[in-house]
Amino acid sequence: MTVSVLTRKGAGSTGALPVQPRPVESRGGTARATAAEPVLAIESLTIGTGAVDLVIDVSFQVAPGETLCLVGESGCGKSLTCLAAMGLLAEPVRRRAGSVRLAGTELTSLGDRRLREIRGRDMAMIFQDPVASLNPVQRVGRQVAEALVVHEGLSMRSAMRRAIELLDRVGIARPDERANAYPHQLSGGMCQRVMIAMALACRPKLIVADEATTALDVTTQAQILKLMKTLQDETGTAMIFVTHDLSVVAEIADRVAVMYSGRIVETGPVDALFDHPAHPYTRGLMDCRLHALSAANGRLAAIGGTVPRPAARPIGCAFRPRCPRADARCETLPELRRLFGAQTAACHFPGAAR
Amino acid sequence: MSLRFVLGKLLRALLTLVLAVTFVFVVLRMSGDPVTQMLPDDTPASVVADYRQMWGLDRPLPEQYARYVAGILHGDFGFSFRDDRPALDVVLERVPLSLELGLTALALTIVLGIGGGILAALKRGTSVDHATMAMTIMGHSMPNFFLGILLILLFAMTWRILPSSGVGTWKHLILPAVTLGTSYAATVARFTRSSLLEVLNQPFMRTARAKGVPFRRRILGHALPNAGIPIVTVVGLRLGALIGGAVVVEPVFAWPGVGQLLVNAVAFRDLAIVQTIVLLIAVTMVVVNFMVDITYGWLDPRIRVDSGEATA
Amino acid sequence: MSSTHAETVSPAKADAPRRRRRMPLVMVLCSGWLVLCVVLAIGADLIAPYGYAEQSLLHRLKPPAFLGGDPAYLLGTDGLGRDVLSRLIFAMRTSILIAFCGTLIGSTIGTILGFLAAHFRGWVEDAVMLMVDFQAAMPFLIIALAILAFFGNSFGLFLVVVGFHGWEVYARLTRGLVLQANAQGYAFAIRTLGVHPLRIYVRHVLPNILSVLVVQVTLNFPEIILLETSLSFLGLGVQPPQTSLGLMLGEGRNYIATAWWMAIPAGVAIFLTTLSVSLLGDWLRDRLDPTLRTAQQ
Amino acid sequence: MSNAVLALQDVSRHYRGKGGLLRKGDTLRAVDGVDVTLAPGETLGIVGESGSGKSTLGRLAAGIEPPSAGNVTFKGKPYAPIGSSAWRRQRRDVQVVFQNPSQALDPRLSIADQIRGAMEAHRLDTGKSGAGSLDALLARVGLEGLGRRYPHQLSGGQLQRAVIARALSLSPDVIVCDEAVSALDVSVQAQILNLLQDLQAEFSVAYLFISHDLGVVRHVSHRIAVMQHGRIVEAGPAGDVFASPRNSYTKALIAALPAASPSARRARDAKRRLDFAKV
Repeated sequence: MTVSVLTRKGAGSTGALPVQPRPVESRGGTARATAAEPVLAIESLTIGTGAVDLVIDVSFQVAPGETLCLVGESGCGKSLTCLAAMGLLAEPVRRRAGSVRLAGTELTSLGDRRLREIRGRDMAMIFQDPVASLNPVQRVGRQVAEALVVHEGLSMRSAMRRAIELLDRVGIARPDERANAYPHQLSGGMCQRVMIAMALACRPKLIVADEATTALDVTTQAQILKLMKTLQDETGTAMIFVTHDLSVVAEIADRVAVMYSGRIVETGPVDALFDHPAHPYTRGLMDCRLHALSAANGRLAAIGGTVPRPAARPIGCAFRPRCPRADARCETLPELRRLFGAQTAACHFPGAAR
Repeated sequence: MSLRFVLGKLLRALLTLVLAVTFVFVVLRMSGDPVTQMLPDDTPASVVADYRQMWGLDRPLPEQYARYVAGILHGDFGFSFRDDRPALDVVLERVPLSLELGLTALALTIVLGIGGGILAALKRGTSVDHATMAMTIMGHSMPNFFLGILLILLFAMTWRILPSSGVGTWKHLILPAVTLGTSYAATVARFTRSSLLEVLNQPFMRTARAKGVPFRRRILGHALPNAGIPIVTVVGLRLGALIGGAVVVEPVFAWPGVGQLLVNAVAFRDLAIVQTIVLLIAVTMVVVNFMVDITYGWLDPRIRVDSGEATA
Repeated sequence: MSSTHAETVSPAKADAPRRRRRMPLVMVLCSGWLVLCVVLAIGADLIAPYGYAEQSLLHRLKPPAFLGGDPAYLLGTDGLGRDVLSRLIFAMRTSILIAFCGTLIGSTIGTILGFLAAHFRGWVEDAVMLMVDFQAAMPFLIIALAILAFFGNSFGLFLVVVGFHGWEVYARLTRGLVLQANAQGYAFAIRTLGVHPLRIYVRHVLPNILSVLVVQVTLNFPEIILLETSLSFLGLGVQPPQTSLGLMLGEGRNYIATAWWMAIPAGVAIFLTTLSVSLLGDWLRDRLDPTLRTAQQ
Repeated sequence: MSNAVLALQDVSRHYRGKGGLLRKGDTLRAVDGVDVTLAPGETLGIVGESGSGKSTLGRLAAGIEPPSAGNVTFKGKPYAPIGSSAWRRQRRDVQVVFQNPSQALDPRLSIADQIRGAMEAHRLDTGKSGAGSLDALLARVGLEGLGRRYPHQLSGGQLQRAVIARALSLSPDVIVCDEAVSALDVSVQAQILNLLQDLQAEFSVAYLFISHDLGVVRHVSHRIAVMQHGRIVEAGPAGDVFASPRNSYTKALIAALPAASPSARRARDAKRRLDFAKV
């Protein structure tokens, strides 16, 4: 209960998001990256198709060297948010509103050509299914080198030399031989390393990893997570890491944004979120987590029901039908409000005991 | 490419060939006594008996089959009673003309079919796409003999700018080649479009976009090499349709190729000619299929290279 | 061009089920033509103004009524004074009958063989697939010609030969779909419940793959019409005095310069029929595609 | 374990390499000499990474794949030859729940019809399923009033409930759950796991629970077997295997698990640095 009092106070003093100060308006869209400036700033992003909104009013920022985890179950709009950040949304899904700024440059107003020059150079993406995400009829070395040829104007020869170095750096043994392999000759974990090498090729400011370890075995996942952390420490790249697995969040995140049915329902530093989840959905996710080293037999505190389809989203708080705490107030949409510290939640009763 | 792969395909090709020879043999034997069919009706009975012995028709079937195969291997395809010459000679002298027509139509198909298909796929949903697809479905539905007659009516009889039949100059080639190529090109265009669209939806195409690869490079470097594999296959495998089409189109334009010969031979039941042509086409198709398989393996590293090398 | 606009459903329209449910105009026209064909084929004796072999040497080579010919002969007459319209109607009856029977024969044989191959695997599958390969490798027109040459032409044989066209596609499709359902799909799950395979195939698998087979029918049917008309056009299929669309076109070819109305109507009829079935097939495929189907029905 | 409902003795399953995928003469030993027993009403968890042979083991145990060597016995009797009518009758006793529920259901039949179909195949009175009437059974798995729905009208979790209901309608002694909750969202996963545990208490059915997810296996299993390269490398009571793993592969699996919380991660990393410094 004390939490909810705090919330109201917090809400009164700071109001709704944006949580972090907006970057100074820069004229002409020229990048003026200062230390305080976030690498990526997404504001009021809404994505939809037909009459349905799939992502609604999503805002967040990622600082240099920081890892932001986007968490939520399938159909929450995590992947679409990432694709929108990369400017990769494909018809019939499109961005309806909102801005995406990369190091101060507004991406949504850029033409195809400028956007393409930025993709792969300033921001790169890693996908869930590494084998299918590589061209099956091209050698992997060449695929890594292509980014360098396209963005840095290297010849294929020198790009290949760099590609081999990159493969070495992501922990592929005998990189000069493996560069000549085709994707189907490599394991899933190896292909994901190739994808990472490809993403790193032009030293991007931001890497977006969409369920990058979900399809991998536990031991491989551990290796890839470790590799990504190490590389991030070395390069200072900002990272958005999409996952549905809270254990992976605990491994890699600095900050977390929890999404539910197209909206962000809670954000905060990873420790705060794990120690005192404020939104009932976050709390529910925490409770139905299974961990081999902690849990014993017994009933799980499951969240009843399922994620609503975007077309059949309830009015007000979308989590209302599944929420143990919901009452009449929840028929009005709760705004994201700051709680203590940097933690925010979109709930009328944040942190309330069940 | 592994030797195993090539040998496997070769075995399949040979098996198909054996099947074709057996098919002809069985049909030939089932359809009645070849002696009475191949000899004029008024042949005396003693001559028939002599022929039966000479051709080994009094022997058991397996032996007959062995003799038949041996004969074919020695180039003995029987005698054309209409020409009174070895059937093989009659057929072979028609082959160059049919090749000329077929290859022209094939070239037309590849340019129009693959080009149109790529164009339609890249301009998906636009009027270019719709127009191309409308044309392909019309080309596909149009009986080629009817198209041929219409073309003759227009170009040869009404406007009198092209000859209606026969061989000679390149002008004689235009109408038959266009007629023959149309429906084939339509099939190829539709297939090209759909396989390219499928590739464009693959995850690796999204990777290429995420990498910032320019459009042209994405299409030329990533999409077409992947879409090309099924396209090559279908162009090769559907070659049978082109051969079948030639059989119909050649008589329409009085093009003295193998197709016309076959139609006449069937009409006059000149069986030696028919079996020669059937076997010739079988060999052609088997060779083409074999080449397609090999090309497929050569284009697709998933087949070419032994899989299963390393783990992370 | 508006025709093809209607056949492809743009994603924006996909969200409006109301609009999708209505049949596009082209499809209405196609269905209309096919219904007309079937009506003409069934009621040919009642509808046709003359018999198909009824000659009137006094009225030879009359142009169609609308081109100043005799109003008694709507589409004119041929070289033997036979009414082109009546012959066209009877020709359509023959061609459609052959295509219908042919499709039925090919689809039944192919589907059954496909099921057998997928169920028994082993040498049964090898044998079926070898035949499929052979059939797919040889141009069917050549096989048909060879059989007709060796056995001579009779209507029954011709029907059977034409019927075999395309069986291999049904066999391959069915085998693939059944294997898929058996390997990781519902059919396997139901098998583990202890349900008899025959019951699985009849009650579960067949209804599920029927839509694919129906689409294949719409591809196969025009091909059979083209095959029959091609053979008849060459004089190797349907024999006079019977008539078929191909035969009419073949007979009219010699008069093309003087009496084009003998050949052109038959050609147009073939074209419209194959076009209608193909367009309907395309449309059907789009509608039956589960990825395009809305989640709720 | 003399009263075992299901016993696998020295069971192997080998696949011969065919065509280009595996080189000539290679055999893939998917399962290689495995001994497993399952007591009535017990849950045995099988855990391993992809390619460890755990799914093949499940299929052998369920009798839907024949072993290359060794014996699989159900209540002391071996399975009848696959496809025989005796085998079909035996299907009633051992049910399988697969990973992808939408692939396990006929898309063209309603949920109730599918359950009815399964019962009719065993000539069971559709009024008397494992939990009474069909409606009662559906209600029991949380699908009250949804019997007339078609698979595409249900969510993934609901589909898996339907599959479980269909399995339960035949009152089996054993249900093999092959990655039964892996494709589900975490919140739904918890619901299904709870359901499975409740049903076990109610109908005393034994589970062979196969999963790559150590957390899930740990949660539901009484005993656990860890598989690697077709062999069981460690087995024992669930708590023991995780608390004090003896096999090095089990240790590696557990070490690779992501941390439960950021603080646990820091503690673990600090410990590893310390261990590294000691060495």
